[in-house]
Amino acid sequence: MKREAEWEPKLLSFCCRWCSYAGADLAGTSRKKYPANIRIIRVPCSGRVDPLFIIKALQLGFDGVLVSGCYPGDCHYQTGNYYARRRIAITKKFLEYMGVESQRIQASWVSASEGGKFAEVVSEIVKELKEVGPNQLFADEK
Amino acid sequence: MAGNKKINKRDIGKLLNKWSQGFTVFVPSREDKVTAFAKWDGVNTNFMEWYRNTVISPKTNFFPLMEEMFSFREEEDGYHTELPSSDKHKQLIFGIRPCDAKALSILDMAFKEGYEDPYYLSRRKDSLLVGLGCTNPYDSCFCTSLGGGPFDSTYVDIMLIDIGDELLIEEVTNAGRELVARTAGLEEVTEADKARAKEVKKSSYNKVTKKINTEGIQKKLQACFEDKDFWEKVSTKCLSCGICTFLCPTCYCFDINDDSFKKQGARFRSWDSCAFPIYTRMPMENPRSEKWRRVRQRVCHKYEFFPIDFDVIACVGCGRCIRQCPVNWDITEILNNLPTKA
Amino acid sequence: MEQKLRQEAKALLEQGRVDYIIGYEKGSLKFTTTPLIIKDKNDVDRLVVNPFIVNNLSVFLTEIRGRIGIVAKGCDSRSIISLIQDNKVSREDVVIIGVPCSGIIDLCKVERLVGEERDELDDVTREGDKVVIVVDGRKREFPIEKVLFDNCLGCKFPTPQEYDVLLGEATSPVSEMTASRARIAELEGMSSQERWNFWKGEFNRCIRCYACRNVCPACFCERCFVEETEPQWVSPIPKWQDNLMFQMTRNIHVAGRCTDCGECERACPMNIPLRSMARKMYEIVEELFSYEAGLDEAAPPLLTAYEAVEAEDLIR
Amino acid sequence: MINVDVGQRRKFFAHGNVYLPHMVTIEKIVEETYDTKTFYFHFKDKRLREEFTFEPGQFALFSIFGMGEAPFAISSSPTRRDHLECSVRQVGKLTNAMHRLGVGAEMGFRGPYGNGFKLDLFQGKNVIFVAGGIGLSALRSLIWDVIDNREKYGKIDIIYGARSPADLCFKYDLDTWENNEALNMITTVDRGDENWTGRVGFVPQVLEQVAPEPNNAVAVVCGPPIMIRFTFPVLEKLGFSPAQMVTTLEKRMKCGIGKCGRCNIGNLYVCRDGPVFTYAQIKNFISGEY
Repeated sequence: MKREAEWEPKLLSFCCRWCSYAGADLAGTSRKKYPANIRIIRVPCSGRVDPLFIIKALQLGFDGVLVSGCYPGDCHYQTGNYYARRRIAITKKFLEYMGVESQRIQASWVSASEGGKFAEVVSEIVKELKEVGPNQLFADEK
Repeated sequence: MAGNKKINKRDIGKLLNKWSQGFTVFVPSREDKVTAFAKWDGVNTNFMEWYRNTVISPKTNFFPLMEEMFSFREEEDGYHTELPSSDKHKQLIFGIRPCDAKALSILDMAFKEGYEDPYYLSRRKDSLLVGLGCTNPYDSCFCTSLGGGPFDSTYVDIMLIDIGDELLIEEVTNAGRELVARTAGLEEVTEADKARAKEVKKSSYNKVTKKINTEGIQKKLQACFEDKDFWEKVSTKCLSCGICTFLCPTCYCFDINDDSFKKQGARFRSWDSCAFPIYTRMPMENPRSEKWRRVRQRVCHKYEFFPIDFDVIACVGCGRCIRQCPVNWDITEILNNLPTKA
Repeated sequence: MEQKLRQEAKALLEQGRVDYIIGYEKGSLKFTTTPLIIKDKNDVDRLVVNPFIVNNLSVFLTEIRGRIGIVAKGCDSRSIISLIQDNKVSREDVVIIGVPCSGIIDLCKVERLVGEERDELDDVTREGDKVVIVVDGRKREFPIEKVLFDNCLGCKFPTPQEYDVLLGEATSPVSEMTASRARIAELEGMSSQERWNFWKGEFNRCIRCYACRNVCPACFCERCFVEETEPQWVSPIPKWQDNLMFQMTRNIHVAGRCTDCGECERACPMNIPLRSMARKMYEIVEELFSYEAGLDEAAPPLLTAYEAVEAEDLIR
Repeated sequence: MINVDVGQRRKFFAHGNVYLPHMVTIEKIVEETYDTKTFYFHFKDKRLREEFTFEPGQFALFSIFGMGEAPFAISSSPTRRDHLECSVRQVGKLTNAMHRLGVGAEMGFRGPYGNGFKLDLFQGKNVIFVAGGIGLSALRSLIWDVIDNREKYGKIDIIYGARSPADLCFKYDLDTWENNEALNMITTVDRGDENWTGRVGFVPQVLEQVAPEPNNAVAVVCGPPIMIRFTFPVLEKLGFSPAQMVTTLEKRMKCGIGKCGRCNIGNLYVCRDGPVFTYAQIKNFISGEY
């Protein structure tokens, strides 16, 4: 509906408190530039993210969802991100099949020292989301 | 009682066109992959070829799956509520089966007695039921055990009897009589037609083979209310899904919930089912958390409790609950095998 | 097969090896069967095995307490293994009476094939690779594939994967994957938008009776997320958005447990093609993690395990 | 036949629609315990403020728009017309939302519903009130009514219990009643704490110790279902007949008017035929249906 120039995508991000949230923090403190389209929810671990959160975010109208955690092997709880990886993988593939554009569901590994990577990831995703357009998936037909 | 008019099946389209003046006509439809009563498209009458009964009962037309009760919005001076604009159209349900028409009479009582339910009653008001007798009942039908029958015209305004190429028209109520009187182009019935109708009625009555014995059923249920072993045994295979209650033409339980975003929204009511544990769940306690209690509630509500208030069993024998049940849980088997006190 | 089943069931009850037998008996309507749960050895003669034993009886395992002898087809046996993997059922408490399955007849397909509803059929019998349908005294023969459930058509494991008793010779897979996943293939050929619109239309019809969930042996949560109110993830109002959200999440939750038994789609009174979701999830799981549900009772459940390197291409 | 006199209440329907709430404004909030608050509120509509009447024991459905609706007893006395009260324990989605409200906030209100206490049943008799936890809120309006017309009644016993001293509601009322010599007020807790010097014990046990005389007496019971279930046998043991035992019940409700189906005990609906019942009415459905 609203595909005017001023439209900006809204990206919801679940960041693990040990790596990615710290990475996002570092991106900020080291004054790395990245789009302001992101809203971050801090989670204890990427393994905390139930696929339900992702679907709910899309239903609430977010244009994209990013789950970000520690690199494999670096999880503060040893294995949380491995479980997250399986869950995110099936969620992404399954929602794609249902008709959700693949760009809307994103995942990344960002360590606490990778402020630069965090800024890059967000910039890339926002760019992709701009190409896909607004999330009208759950909108009622008017 | 017996009508004097008839119509050739070819001309049903014309008839419905005439009746569309003044009514919104609903006919059996399978357009949306499941059979239900849908707004007539103005052309198609092929339902006469396949229609036996719909999966979704016509209660939906008066008590829909979900409906907005009112909307609300928050403004500076507080909350404001607004009732939805009531659709003023009068519904004509064409081809309703006698069992489903009787079911509506049961819903009428439930929604009218005591406090009146404005939503149901406003839809029901001035609606017209054109019944179509069942020449070919299903093997899951047991209407004859509940005082009904495939040609029971008690609860319709007009009854149609399929005698082959033609439909005989019996006017039942004044509203029905008026509508038929206003309808031009109907043919006169012959003695042969009447004889044929009699034959059709008799043969289809005999086709309803499923039976329950309703004699003293209230007493019997009352006697076994505390028989936990019995209820546990008969409820084991039930899955606690809502199919039987949702498809039941006489089930009227509902839930009320709000749907809102930011400062505005609406309150909806939607079907609910006594089969769900959450239906009676309170924060600290659930009086019907166990499955056997829920199964007992469904059976007893229809056959014991509702009759106390309204003198009629809240089951019409349409058989949907048996036919659509994923585990073939058959209420007639339960009712025919109630324990008698040793 | 039926005689052997009854003997076995009787012996199990007599020897006190099980408290219950869960099997099938003749249903109350034509051609139907219905679950039979018995304690008394005198009831074993009610047990039947025929091409209409549709239910996946393992759904009762999480509810009925005690040692249970259970009749299981190929897919059902895998559901049982899956429940064992999830610690919902202990292997010692079940005696699996395996039925080598050669496909279950879908009465809806029979109805469409002959253009008559089931009440009107005099008989439907299986004769080898054929199904013989008698209508109005007239015999009609069709290849069996025409009337089997979609999930039976592509079934890789028709013989139970785990059993204590097998009632007959192992059967070979019915390899008809093309027909089995015809709708999925059709959907895959569409654009995202078209697919989403398709599902939107289907779930507009959903009445939220929860039969899909309750009939599913993999859905064993004591309290389902749809019933949560703080926070309320899914609205109880059956709007298509929430219906779809419920079903998508349910499918993700049962990923790696779903054995493609097809019960969700069979139970749905609104004819929503639920298996086209479940089957696709099954394929995704197989493709990504080479995992198939219910094949190894010692294996950890899909979502509680991992490999050091996998699915990395999906992550930045 | 259904026996509800709707006619009297119709004038309180908003726009003639029984499901449409009126707006009420919260004017005061009293924190009874850590999880229970009493809301004082009045109608936004002036006409209703003057005309609205109810009977002790009746309830109403309160809503917060966007969150839903739930039934609560009107716990103020019908004779005090300046405001209404209801007490709410925080247990779920709606009650959590109510507890977040402040003075001046609006709620939806529809009612009154239910039968209320029939005062002629009590007059001239000894009355024993047995209440547990927040169950007292449903009896409070009746107790006050009885106290205000003390001469019409015989001996009055009030046995009130809560899980712990911190769970005792309406402490200001309890104090007043303790000091009222025309009443026998007994307070008990399931578990005491270091400061508790009063009685310890479950309500049914305390009731058994107090052993009120059944002759010419009525017992009124309200509390959590478990307490109610254990109290009836004690009363029976003491010689009370089922008709002498009155209770007011709580069930999950949606409509409040006997339509939505879930609050039934047999053919009786708590919202329509209750919430006040005699034990004689419901004892046939003893197996856990209430």
